[in-house]
Amino acid sequence: MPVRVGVVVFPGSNCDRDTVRALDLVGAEPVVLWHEQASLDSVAAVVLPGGFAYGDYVRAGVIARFSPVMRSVAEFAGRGGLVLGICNGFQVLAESGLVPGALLRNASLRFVGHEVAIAPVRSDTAFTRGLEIGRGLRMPVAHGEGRFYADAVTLDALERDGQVLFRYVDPAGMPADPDHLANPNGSLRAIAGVMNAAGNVAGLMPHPERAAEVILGSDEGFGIIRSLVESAAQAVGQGPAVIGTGAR
Amino acid sequence: MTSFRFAVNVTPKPGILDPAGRAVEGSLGHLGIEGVQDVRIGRRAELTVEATEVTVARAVVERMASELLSNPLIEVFEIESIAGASSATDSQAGAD
Amino acid sequence: MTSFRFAVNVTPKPGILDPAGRAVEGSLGHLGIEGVQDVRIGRRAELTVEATEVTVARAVVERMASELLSNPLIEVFEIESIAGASSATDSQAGAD
Amino acid sequence: MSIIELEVEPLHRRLGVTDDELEAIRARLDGRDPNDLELAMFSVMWSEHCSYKSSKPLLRTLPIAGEGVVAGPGENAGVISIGDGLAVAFKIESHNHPSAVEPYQGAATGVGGILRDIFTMGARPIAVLDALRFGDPVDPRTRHLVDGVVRGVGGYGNCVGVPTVGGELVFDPSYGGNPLVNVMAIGLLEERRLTLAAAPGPGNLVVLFGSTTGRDGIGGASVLASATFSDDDPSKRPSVQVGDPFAEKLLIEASLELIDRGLVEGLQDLGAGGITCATSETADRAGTGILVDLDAIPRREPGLAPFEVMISESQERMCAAVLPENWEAVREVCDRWGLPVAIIGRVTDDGDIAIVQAGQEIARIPARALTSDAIVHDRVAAPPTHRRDAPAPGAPSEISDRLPERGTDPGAVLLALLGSANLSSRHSVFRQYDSTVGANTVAGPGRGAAVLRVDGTTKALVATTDGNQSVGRLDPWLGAALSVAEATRNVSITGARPLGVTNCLNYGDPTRPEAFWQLSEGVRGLADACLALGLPVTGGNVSLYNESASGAIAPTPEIGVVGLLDDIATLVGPAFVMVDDAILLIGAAGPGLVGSEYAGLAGEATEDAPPALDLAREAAIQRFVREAISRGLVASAQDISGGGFGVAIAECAMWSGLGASVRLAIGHSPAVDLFGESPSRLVLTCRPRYAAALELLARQHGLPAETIGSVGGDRLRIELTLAGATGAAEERGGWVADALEVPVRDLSHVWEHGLARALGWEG
Ligand SMILES: Nc1ncnc2c1ncn2[C@@H]1O[C@H](COP(=O)(O)OP(=O)(O)O)[C@@H](O)[C@H]1O
Ligand SMILES: [Mg+2]
Repeated sequence: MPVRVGVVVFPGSNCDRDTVRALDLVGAEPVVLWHEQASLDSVAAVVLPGGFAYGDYVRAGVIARFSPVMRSVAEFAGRGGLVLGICNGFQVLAESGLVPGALLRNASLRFVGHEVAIAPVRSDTAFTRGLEIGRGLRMPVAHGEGRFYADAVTLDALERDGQVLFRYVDPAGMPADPDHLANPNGSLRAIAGVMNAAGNVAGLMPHPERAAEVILGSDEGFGIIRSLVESAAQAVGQGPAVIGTGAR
Repeated sequence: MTSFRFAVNVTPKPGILDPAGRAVEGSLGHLGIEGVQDVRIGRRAELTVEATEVTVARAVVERMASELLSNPLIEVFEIESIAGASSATDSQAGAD
Repeated sequence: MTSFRFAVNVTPKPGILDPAGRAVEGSLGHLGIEGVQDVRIGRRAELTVEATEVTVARAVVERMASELLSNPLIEVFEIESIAGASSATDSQAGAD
Repeated sequence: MSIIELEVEPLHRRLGVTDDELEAIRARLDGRDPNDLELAMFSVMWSEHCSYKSSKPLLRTLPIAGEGVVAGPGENAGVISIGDGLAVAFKIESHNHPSAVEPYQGAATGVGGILRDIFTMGARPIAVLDALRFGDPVDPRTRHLVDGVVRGVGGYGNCVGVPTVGGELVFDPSYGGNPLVNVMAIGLLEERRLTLAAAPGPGNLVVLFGSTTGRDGIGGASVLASATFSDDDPSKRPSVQVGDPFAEKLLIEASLELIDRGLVEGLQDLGAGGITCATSETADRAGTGILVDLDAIPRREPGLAPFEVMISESQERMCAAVLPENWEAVREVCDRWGLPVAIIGRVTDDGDIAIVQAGQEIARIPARALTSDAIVHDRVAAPPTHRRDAPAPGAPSEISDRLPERGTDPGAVLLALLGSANLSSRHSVFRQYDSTVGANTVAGPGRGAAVLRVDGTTKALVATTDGNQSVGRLDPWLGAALSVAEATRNVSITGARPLGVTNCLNYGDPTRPEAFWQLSEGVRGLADACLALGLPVTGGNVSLYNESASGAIAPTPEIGVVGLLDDIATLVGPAFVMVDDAILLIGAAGPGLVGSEYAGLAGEATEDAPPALDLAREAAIQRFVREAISRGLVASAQDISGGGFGVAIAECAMWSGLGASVRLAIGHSPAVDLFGESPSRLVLTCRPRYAAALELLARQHGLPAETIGSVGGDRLRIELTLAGATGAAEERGGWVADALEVPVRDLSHVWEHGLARALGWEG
């Protein structure tokens, strides 16, 4: 039986259908979760997809944070449930305090929509299992507020505790400085994705679900979706053991 | 009930890079303006609260400001009482 | 020269659709907040102007507000004098 | 009391209604005078924008029949069947004047408006293309407009989650005071969900949902679209329409759900003319009337006058005809999506739009008087006294080489062209757009036509927009026909079969005989080209009065084409594919440099003419390339257009990172053969063993074809030979010797930075 993975739909979500499709490709059973519902319909993992929830008015992700479904997602995460936020979903998680840091307006003050490369920092998390550390994965970014920010003390702690999941890398494979083109939004320490201390909630700005098929220009995002689904299956006893979860 | 109108001013925390402020500073040359510094760009929300008294109303604004209108990691806010909410609607209050 | 600090509050013109304000109002139910109306979301800029006197400084802010910080077709602005620009820098002024 | 207080001019004139038109209005009201509200309604509906009063007779001459056409002109968007029970809806529309006033909101609401035309038909929008034209990129005013328009297109499209996959950005001095913002949208629908904009069934409810009604764009339809836009008359500026893409996203989902569940009998978006337009058009199409209860219309602010409510252009609203028993379900859907909804009237059988306020009837107009029976003007057309016609096909020419190409390094010319404002990469613009949301984008902006897979099938849709103002200003027939040729060619070179044409006719003041002549010639060119290529025109839009203090724009018919590729596995792109592949040139360069980017750089010879277009050859070359691709012979296919052969092959090289070495036979002059923009030519590559077969196939289609070199190395090398040159060409001597040789890296460098430099976005 395929593992059930929830995809939350807020008013203004616009990558929900793409995410459902990518989960389908990986062999999961996508379950659409409406923002007004409090029940998570016994899914094994939750994805908060990209888009402009509530128009992203005021600050990206902030209004969505108060919807009934997010209360349940926070509880689910508190019990160790797997949650992945992509783009706007990452912004919602950060605004909710479920992952560390904040996503500020892009340094260029412009929306960025193009392909980037992100490299996994670890290969032993629920979201990056089986990926090659440091190897750039090509996928699109599409956002106006994606500059990862945390104060220096927090950044040091995130790095030390292994909570940095992905970094933007330049063509040579090196983490891209905030003012380098390969860092699309000016993120500090080239951070493209982070997770919480427990290792079960993660967010990233680029769109792996749009890079899951060769015909779309890249299938290098597939592994991230697959990792989530495998970890979810393992969590509900339907799959192989997770190599390791949680922070170091 | 009385109507109170407030403004919430949200500005980037000191020390946080403010590219919008920098962009404004950068464009002053084109306008031929000199002597302007430390430009910070933030948000302003104006809203009306119906409440029995001003302290109750202000508490509501306080909550909105801290939970919705600003992000404490990156922003600070201050609340202003402003004119405009043609104060009391007492006659209607009586009808409640 | 003296430093003067100002704030420019930019808000949507009355009658102009304010989608952000509407979205905030629409979300208050989820926050359990009642009695809040007429939310308007705008921008706030804070800046320091070096000038010989306050009227000169204000004229500069006036220009920035109308030409750079607001769009007269859809927004209105108001200028406030605010504290913060640790007032006079007279000793430096003497050095000029 | 008058709506607008009488000053010197009588009210009707102030609303843009002429004395003759007022007479015509009286005739449609059985001789009585319209009251002020009725007059305001007529003024918006009889504007150029809503009534097409100057262009209607011309538009009737366009070919509209075609294979698979399910809905054509007259509906909100054209719809063509693509098999598997699916159909594609597409349309292009302008938002020129609003964008000139407020570039961000003008462009944003332009995107919103054309998207509504698509989902009104029951189609889910899957792509946007933005065709933009501005004045001199160095002018600060242009830079302000470009920045605002680009942010506006992105701000709206990105938020609603429809990818912006293509478009155009062209600079030409004629747009200095009047930019063009044309937006095309494409949607996909199950054919059985096709929904028409009609209000059938007397007794049905008329339901308005979406945003509330405010004062936005009051007078927009009448004042903005039908009076010459003038910079220095702020009193004529209507209040700006502000877009809310978040509301639009909800509107899309709610509308599609209503259609999917069969809850609406007809659906119409609200655009220009607001409620007046939506009610009168839907009633007229169904042969019914509508009784509007003014008090039931949800408002954003108090104090709106009846005329303001009736003609407001508040965005993100839809109007539906609903069976009474479906009302509760309709309301539930709108509530769930957080959209205000109200019953604002009823369908009647008297054929009138009647408006009731507080129980009193305050207006009554036959619906058809506002729409299908609106006034039509016979405008006068007169060609200008000075014209430059294209030479007849095959006519001898010794005029097009009097340009300063002699002694000039052709590589330097190529680099200048590649770095120019019009030919350099547009990535600094389209990187501000989300081009991949929806996960269907196979080829996004930047390299020829956009390609979108049709999920769940093996098919793909291919789309592009094209316009040609620089030839159009000299010969408006040719400008239009060339635009159709180029747009369809761009689709055909992917292997896809063009399905149909949508168009936006951007012209000047039709009461000026020369402008009206340009419009009539443009429509004639459009019709001739579509007939020759066997394509239907499925819809479009007309934007007139594109004039400013600095003059009229060059006539600009903007052409949008959608094509269908049956098997996406056969898709061919423009970039070189493999080292050692053979490079073929199909077609032959014709004389004439006027209107080319090269001439823009080098200066135009006064006696030169634009290049000729042979529509039969154009049709043949497109048939040929589609056949060659379907036979699997072609590795890459690129068409020759802006910047000529040199720019075309440079793009093949830059986009692949592979060099090439070719020998180009000079038939006319180096400038014409290298940089001339005569149409109906292609650069193809194929595996070497297929080259002979490709040449043969081309000849069978009556096309010149020659293998000119091969792919490889890291430089682009073009040797110019005299083969085929006439004695006259030899006489001019001296210019044949220099080969063009530039590292591909250098080509890419200037190409990538050109636009950002031209706009001052980059030092
Ligand atoms: N240049 C044109 N070519 C073909 N059809 C056109 C053209 N201009 C307008 N039309 C058609 O006339 C009808 C009315 O256009 P318009 O008022 O712009 O529609 P809407 O209000 O739905 O945007 C549409 O069906 C449109 O396709
Ligand atoms: Mg329409």
